[in-house]
Amino acid sequence: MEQVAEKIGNDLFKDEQVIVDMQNVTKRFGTVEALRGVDFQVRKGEVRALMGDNGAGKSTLIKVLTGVHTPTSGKIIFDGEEVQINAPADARALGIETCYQDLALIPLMSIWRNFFLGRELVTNIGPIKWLQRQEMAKQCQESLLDIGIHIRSAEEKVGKMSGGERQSIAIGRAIHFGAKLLILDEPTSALSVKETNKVLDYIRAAKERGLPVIFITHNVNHIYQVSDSYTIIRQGQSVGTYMKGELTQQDIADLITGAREK
Amino acid sequence: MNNDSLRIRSLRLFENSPVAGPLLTMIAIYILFLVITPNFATWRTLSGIVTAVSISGIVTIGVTLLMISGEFDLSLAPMIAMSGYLFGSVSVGADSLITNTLASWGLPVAVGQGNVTLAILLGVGIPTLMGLVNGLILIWTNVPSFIVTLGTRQIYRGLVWIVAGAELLQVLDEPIVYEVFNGRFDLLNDFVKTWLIGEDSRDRVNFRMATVWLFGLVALYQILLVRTSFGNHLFAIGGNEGAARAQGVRSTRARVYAFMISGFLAGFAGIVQFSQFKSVRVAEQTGIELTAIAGAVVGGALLNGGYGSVWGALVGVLLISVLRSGVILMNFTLIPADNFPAVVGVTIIASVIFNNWLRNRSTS
Amino acid sequence: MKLNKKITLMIGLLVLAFAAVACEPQIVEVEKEVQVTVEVEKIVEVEKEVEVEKIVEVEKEVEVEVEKIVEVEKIVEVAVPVIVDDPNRTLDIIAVQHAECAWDSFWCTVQAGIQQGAQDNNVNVTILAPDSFDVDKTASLIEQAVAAQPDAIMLTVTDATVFKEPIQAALDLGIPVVAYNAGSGPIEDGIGYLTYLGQDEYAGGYLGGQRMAANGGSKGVCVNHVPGHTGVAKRCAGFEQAMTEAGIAYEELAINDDPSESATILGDYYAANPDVDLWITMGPNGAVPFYAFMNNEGLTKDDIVHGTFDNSPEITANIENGTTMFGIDQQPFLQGYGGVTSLALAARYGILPAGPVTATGPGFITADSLGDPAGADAPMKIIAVQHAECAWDAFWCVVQNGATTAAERMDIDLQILAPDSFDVDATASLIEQAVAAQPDAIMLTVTDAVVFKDAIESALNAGIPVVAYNAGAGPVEDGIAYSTYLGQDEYAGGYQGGQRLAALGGTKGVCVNHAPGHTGVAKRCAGFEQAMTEAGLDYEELVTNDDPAESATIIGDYYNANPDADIFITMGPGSAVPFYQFMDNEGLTKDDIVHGTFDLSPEISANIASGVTQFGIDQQPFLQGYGAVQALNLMVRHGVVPALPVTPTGPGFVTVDNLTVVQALAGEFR
Amino acid sequence: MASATSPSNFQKTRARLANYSEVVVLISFILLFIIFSLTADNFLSLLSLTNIVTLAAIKGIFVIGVAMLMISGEFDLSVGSTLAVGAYVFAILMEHGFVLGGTQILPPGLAFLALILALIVSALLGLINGLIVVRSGIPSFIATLGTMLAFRGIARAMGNSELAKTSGNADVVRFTGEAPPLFNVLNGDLNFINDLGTPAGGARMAIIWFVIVVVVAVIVMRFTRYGSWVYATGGNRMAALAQGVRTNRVLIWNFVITGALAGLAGVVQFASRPAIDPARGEGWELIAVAACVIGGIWLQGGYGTIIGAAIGMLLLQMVEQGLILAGVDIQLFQATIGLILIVAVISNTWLSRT
Repeated sequence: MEQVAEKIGNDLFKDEQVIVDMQNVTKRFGTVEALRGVDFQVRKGEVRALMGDNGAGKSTLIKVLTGVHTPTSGKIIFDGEEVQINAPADARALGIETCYQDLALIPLMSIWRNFFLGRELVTNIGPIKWLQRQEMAKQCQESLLDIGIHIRSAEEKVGKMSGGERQSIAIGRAIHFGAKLLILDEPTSALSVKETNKVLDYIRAAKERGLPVIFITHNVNHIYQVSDSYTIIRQGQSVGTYMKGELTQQDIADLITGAREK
Repeated sequence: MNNDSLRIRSLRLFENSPVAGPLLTMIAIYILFLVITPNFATWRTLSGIVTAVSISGIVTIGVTLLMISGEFDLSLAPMIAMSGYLFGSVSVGADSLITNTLASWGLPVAVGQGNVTLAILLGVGIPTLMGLVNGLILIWTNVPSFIVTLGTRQIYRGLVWIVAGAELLQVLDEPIVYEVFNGRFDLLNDFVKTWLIGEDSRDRVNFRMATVWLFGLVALYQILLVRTSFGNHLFAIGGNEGAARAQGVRSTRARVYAFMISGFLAGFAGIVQFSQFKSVRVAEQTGIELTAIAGAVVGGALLNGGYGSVWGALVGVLLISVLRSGVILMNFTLIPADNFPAVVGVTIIASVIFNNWLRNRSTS
Repeated sequence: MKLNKKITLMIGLLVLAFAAVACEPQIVEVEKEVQVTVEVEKIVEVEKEVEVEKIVEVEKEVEVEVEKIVEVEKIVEVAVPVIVDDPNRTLDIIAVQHAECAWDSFWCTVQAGIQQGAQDNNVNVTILAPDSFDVDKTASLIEQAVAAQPDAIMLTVTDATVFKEPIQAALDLGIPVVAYNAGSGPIEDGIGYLTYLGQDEYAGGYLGGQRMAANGGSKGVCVNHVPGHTGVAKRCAGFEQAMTEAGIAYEELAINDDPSESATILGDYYAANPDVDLWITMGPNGAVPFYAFMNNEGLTKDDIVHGTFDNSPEITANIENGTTMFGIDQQPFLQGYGGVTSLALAARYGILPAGPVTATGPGFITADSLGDPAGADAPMKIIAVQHAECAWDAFWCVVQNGATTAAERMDIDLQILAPDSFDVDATASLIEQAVAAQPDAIMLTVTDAVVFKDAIESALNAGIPVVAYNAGAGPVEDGIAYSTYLGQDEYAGGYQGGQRLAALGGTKGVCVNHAPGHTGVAKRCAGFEQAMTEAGLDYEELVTNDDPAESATIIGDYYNANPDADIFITMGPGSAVPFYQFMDNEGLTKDDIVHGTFDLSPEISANIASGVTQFGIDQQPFLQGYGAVQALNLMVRHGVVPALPVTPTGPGFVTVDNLTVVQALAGEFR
Repeated sequence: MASATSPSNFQKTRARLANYSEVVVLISFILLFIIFSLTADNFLSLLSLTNIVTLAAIKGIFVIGVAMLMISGEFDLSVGSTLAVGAYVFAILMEHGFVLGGTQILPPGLAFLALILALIVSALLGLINGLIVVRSGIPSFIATLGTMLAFRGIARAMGNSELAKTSGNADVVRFTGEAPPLFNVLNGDLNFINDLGTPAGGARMAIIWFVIVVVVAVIVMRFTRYGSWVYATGGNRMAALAQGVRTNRVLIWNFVITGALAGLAGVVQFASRPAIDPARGEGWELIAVAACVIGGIWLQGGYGTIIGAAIGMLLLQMVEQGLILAGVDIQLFQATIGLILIVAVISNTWLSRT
């Protein structure tokens, strides 16, 4: 299987179709090694699932990619160029949009403020950056409508929305700002079945618009519903990357837990 | 949207504005006192209520911004004192350690020769720097701001003591700049006296310039808070810092700015205070931090951050002031003037419960 | 979230509990209304009793002085000395005395005091004395001294009639003059000099009697070997007073200057009155026959208690072996030292002695105090513990200025400790911590004797001398055996201030108190209340705090609720500053309100000048700081103890009439 | 990188030290002790050392309560006010007894009963804090900020009330009678220590009470279920709740304990300085927080020890005494404390960041 992985790694994605290529990334916290030389690539236009047990290192990997953590060693090539991502703002500047499970949105702020947070439309008057409030509310509402989300008013607080709707804002935001890569960190973990399906619809909508998605999940079913391929991480290392349908659910489960050596 | 009932629309008013609840409460209490309290329906009482909050109100603005971003500043009192000493000494060239030191550094001030511009610059500049230090320590060490500012408050107190030469400062001169910052606002006083209450009435009006500054600053910072991206970022940091950072908000920078603003406003309050009393002590305004937090909280700000408004803070301090004047004028044997803080205590708890209830109704 | 019922209930309970406690006075008041008249009478009675005891009995002499002060002020005003241009220059003082070291060892001690005072105060003193006791010659020496135009003159007034003219000549030139060792004070002498430094004879007898009566007894006898001598008569009178207070019988026994005859008289008297167990003698000439009598009768220290005035080798030996409880010392050293100091303070800072007589004795020599003093050059450290400090109250800048000036002049290491804000408990802790530093002496403000008692006693137990300044009531009233209290009689200040204000007419007097819990301030209000009550005016106490803005609002709201309040007295700059702010806020003028205040500050002085404030009650804070350091310096280095439990520094009233003298010095020395 | 797989000895030591939250305060304490011994005259005298312990002990009694509360993730800013109320109850009952409607229900001087009632009242105030925090969900910082003012009002009102009227002196209640034996038990001199040196030491019974409170608290926190519940409540309330920990009950009890200990401290103090004024204990809430934080307790809760807090309080008192003995201006004590506070927290954070 190692060979398969290498084959995929070397042949399939070694072209300009690759949006992000993380090479031999390590990350150490004090004496703990969270990542031990991970290689990870995502192709343009695909939905890639990232799987692994708790503590396997998938969150760390994503946080390295989004600039929350800086890697101890290794190389990140984004859209064909080697990049240094030292802060979330750097990731944003590159076009990497993230929606974390635990820190998604700010409940006490209105929808449009969340939607445009960090990228407000402003008029500069001297050092003061005036918000274009009406414009932002309008754009926000239109943009969400575009991927099929109806909101009553962009002035509503996010805290009033359901979990699925909140994910939709993140996805809509990514599309609106022309992101090159969208990362969803367990977007469905606390949702009802109905809500989950909605979110999966939004992911499809993103893919339809050509936006590559990295989708972290525990749920193998979801992989089969929306993703094109998946990477499995265990103990800080990549076990391998597989195309949809390449492995059985049991295989996947065994790889995740390490019950079967690769 | 247009066919929403009045009830829903008024509810939305509450949910979208932290100020609505406190404002309604304040008006209700004011009217109640108007009805039941002798001597309350006077211009003297009204102007007294407004004047009494000028200094704490200015400080509360900064505290509110900090609280919205989820932070505290317990080190404001020494900043006010520092500003008072610097402004007071330099504005009139008092024979003090400060004046002599600055003069020996070649700055344009000497004993007996005040320098108003320098005085104002120092009065707001040094506290702004102190706020900067607070912010920097906070972001470098990642220690909760409660602890950082508890520490710097002690350090700043020592600093003020040294700068003050261990003495209180008192001046007798009255340069025009004092009038500007906190003289009697006679334009308004005379207007009210002449046109609204009549010259021969026993009623008196005492609006001061500080009130003008207070309302101006409130308006300025309210606009800054809701109409600029900086304000937006403060809400985001306080509401969910991780999410804000993930969206590219430079949270550390915004927080440092918030601490600097808080320092600036404390410095401004120090100037206003000195302009009125022409004296300042090392322990000036001790405890104003908690008063300011109380004002912000009564005005609808959330202790954990992410929610609140500058208007609300103004209403919060005014609400407390209305209660004070009302309670004292009622002349209760049960609450003598020196026991008013107890009323504030109960008010804080009651209004937090009320504000929580309102907010939760509106967000769920 | 719904409002939880329990929370509602709890808040209700909280409010109720609060109300219940606070309502208590209302309920009780209503029930007591019937008895009100009786109550008031009782209170007045009790208060009178206490006051009578306090002032007339314990500090009789002080009360007398207080009454006379107004008179003295008139005289002193004429004789207000010219203040020297540069307070740091070496002053020239001439001392004229009727005797000198060369012919009496007593005078060596006086002159040692003068020399030490000169050294500690940066003063040159020239001592002039005749070859033998010669009143006329002495008067000529005074005239010559005046002609030299020194900065100040000190002299012994052996004959007021003869000396009156030469002294007056000095006063007319603006030269400050004090009398020492011999004299009766400016009032009795009829000459407007500043003060007379000598022993308070009455206090000596009284305080000696108190000490002897402390362990009980059945009868006290004053053994008088110079019947007809007025000074000695005062000693006996004081002793009698102490006996009467302790419920002990008293008798005076006259003896003569023949020791053996006197011993016999004593023996006979004792045989007739075997119940006599407390004996006081008037000096070595009474003590010598007394010891012979004891020897004759085979009496020991277990049978009788003996105390005496003055000192001699024999007396010292008997103090050491316990036969004699104490010798009362008029402290000649202090007469010389204090004379120089008073003059230096008057010439340099316009600080005037508080009373016409400044007691140098009685100083008690006991078995405990016989140890050697440290000596003039011994290094010395004093810790001062204050309840307030310069950084938050202008008044305290003056106190501290006094203390540091004295410390610098006397080469003393002075450390000042104060809490952050008025906090009795924190101050008590500071005292305890100061004791642990084991300084040579401690000076402190006794804001609450009950709270401070243990802490101060720990200092005394560790052998550290302690004096109180600014706040306190003296060792007797505070019940703590510190040496003396330097300050003003707070009750008298409030009372006299109230009288002055009430004389201007009004309806209701308000005592604005910014330091609730401060016993001294409470006394001021009590004195003011007494004056209001006597004038038939209403009275109320208004409590503010140390935040001027808030306090101004509180006063304003109070005034609005009580528009009949028209007499206000404030307790110092801490409440005067907000008070002026309040007047400014309300647009009030001196025609609307009568105002008087304690203490002085530049702002208060300005308001006295403009007529807004009737007076500032001056307790001479500089003198409190300076005097405390000086008293400790004398105790530690020279073995000289303060004479009286209360060393008055005020009250003096600064009004628009005498303001000009004071104003130039306001904020630093006044 | 080799060091990644085999951490250096330094890192190992650091990791090991991180298990002991009191290590920073202990090291600071020892260091400062040595510095003061060398620089401050009379620092090593019996009087100075007993002073430090006695003064620290009185505050230490309620610092222990605050420490337990902080470990469970909450604040109590009202301890100073609670202390004043407790002392007022005790003082009034001792001096005046209890008068209701003109009838003397309790005679003055019933010392033991007064003590019990003072403790009950202060525990009740703690209960009010606890109920407000738990039932309303208001952050304890704000809730106790409110009750701090409200309880102070109760203390003031008690001082003003007819119950406490002394001769004209507003608010202050003094005990003027003969001190009952209970006062000696509460805060009498410990002569067997004091007589060891000259000048005699200043050790008082407060030390014994402090030690008892510390020992009991340490036992509770280390060896009982309640102790682990306290840590769990502060560490992760949701998780603790999920594991069946009655977090609300833990919080309420901690508030009650803190209130009662504050009352005890007030009474102990009154026994040696028998007068109480309305400002008593103002600002002590922050001293308590500072002592706990210096002692290694996390502001967020869940981490720290009782011993750490106790050493923290001793350290604060030692610095004050030491600076006075060294002749440093007392106002700089404040600045020193601020500095120590920040440095201690940074060190604690650094240690625990493994």
